[in-house]
Amino acid sequence: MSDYWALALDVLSVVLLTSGGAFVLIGGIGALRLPNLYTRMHAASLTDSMATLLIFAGIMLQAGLSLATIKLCAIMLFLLLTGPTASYALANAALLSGLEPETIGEEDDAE
Amino acid sequence: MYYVVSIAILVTMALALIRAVRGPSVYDRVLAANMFGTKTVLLLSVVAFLFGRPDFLDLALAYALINLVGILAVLEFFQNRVPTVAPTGTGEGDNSV
Amino acid sequence: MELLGYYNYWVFAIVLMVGFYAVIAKANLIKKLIGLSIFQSAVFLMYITMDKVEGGTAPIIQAGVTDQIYSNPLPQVLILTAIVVGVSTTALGLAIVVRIHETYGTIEEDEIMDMD
Amino acid sequence: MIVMFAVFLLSLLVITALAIVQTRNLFVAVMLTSIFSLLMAANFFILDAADVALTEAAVGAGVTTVIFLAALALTGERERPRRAGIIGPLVVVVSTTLVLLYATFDKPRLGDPLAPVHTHVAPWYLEKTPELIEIPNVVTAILGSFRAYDTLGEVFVVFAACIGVLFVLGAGSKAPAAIDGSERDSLGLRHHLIPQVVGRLLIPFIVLFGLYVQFHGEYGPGGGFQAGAIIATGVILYALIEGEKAALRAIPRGALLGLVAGGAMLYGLVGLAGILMGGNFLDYSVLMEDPVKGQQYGIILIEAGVGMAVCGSLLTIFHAFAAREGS
Repeated sequence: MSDYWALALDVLSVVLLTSGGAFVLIGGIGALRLPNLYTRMHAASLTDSMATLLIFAGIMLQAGLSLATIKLCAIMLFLLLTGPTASYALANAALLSGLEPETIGEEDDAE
Repeated sequence: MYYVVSIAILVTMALALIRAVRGPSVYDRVLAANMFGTKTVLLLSVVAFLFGRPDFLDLALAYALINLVGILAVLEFFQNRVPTVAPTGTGEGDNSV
Repeated sequence: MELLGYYNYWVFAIVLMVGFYAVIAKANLIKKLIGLSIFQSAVFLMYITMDKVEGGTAPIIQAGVTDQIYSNPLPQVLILTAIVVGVSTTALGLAIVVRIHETYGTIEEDEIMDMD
Repeated sequence: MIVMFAVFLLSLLVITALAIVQTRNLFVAVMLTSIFSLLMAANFFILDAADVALTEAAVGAGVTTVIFLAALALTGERERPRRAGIIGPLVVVVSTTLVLLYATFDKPRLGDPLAPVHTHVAPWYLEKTPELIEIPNVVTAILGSFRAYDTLGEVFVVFAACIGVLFVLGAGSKAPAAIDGSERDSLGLRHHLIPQVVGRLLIPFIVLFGLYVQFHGEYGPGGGFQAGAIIATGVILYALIEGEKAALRAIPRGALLGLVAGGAMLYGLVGLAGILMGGNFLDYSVLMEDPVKGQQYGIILIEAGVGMAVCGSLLTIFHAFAAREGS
């Protein structure tokens, strides 16, 4: 019985980790490919929330009940708190300096 | 399977770095830097388990707590500058470098 | 695979010289300081590269684990303190740059040279 | 596999360094520097240096960015092209790189257990730490006890840098700064509700984590340097969301200077106590009846001194820059 249980947990954690990895990758590609800042931010926030949840849930299942799990919980909570705040701060800073959400193709004269 | 996740995270870090190098606006760089930060937290957590030394999660915890400070400093940097440089939000030419 | 063992040192050499290039080829004083901190990070990287022992783990002795190889703790101690010292000395450099900007109105080296 | 990770991360490091030097916008350079720092930390971690990675995290993620941004706000962020040519520097740099690359082939391979570094004192440290000091973290043992002179010197360098910044920028004027400027700056991010709520929530945890790192440094990665930087980051976060003035009200400048001087002095006094009790300078074995206990207490005390000095210095430096910005 306990063997099956352990196997089920393993499979579940593999599924969680793999889908977390997939979400990270999708977010990364989105942050690179989408046309303007605000859409890119949307893609980046995907990796902050969904991928974080999935990956940490996957690791926690592997770690079992230990101090590590508590730390993982804390890291996850802090990431979930700070991720959206960082997005807010960034969007606010961009908007404050006059970058309109519709604007596309900002020229880069830094190059 | 930790390897699969680590590779996904590493590739995403590379993508974020490309975004940071290419820009085009400064905010894209900030976005990329922030994304890089969260990816580092994920990578460090996964690698800690890969090494079999989960007590090193402290490092990921430190980043999870502190990363916000940098980006809030960026917000304050722009907020303090905007009123003097672009009173009506027309200073795009100056800001979106 | 044998050559990969030197990869860290190559990265060290390249990053070191990239930082050095910023110091000697850029006129902007803040850019010079950024170059200096890159230079410094390259040195950190070299020291930490030397601490690695094959099959080793971080030098925090695990209770009840015998026959574990630990990496060399000594370079870590040197670099650990150097990082904090590095940021405070960089801050000192930046403070001087800020004062130069107040006095000369610019932080470009060649413009400052012209004024003197 | 881990080796491939390291190679990948190091390649990213080179790209980042090149991008930092290439960009003409200093703000972008600072953002890339923060990425550079994250990459360094990840590399340190993969190279088994957890303590160093934690230090890089504590310093690079918050303090460095904040101080660089403060300096940029005071000086401007555009870099003008240099008039002198770049051919000369390029020749120097390329030739030196080639010489260095040639020299690397004389170095021992990464991870070679027979490298000279691993055969001299390091095995002694690893062997004697459990016996003489009985703490698991060998890095802390070396930092606090075996090489305490070195650390004392580093603490004094931090102290001196802090004094230097105060000399250069001034310790903050007693007279009120220009009314408009100070009013605006003292606001901080107070009208941004979300950062404020989240920031307030985080500050206690950051400080708590800093204390954990400080006192857990004997058992895991951590110690005074990291803890000082983390706690300083917590206070800087407070200054960012509530305004610099509020942070100065919470921890006045005098208290910060007291922390700096007190930390450095505590370290020195522990050393002198060793002499008074009949041992050598910074020899903690004589502090207690039991030499091992003495070593442990000595390390805890000097780590506290280091933490105080680092935290105080970084905050003093931050306030010195922020006060310039306000005036």
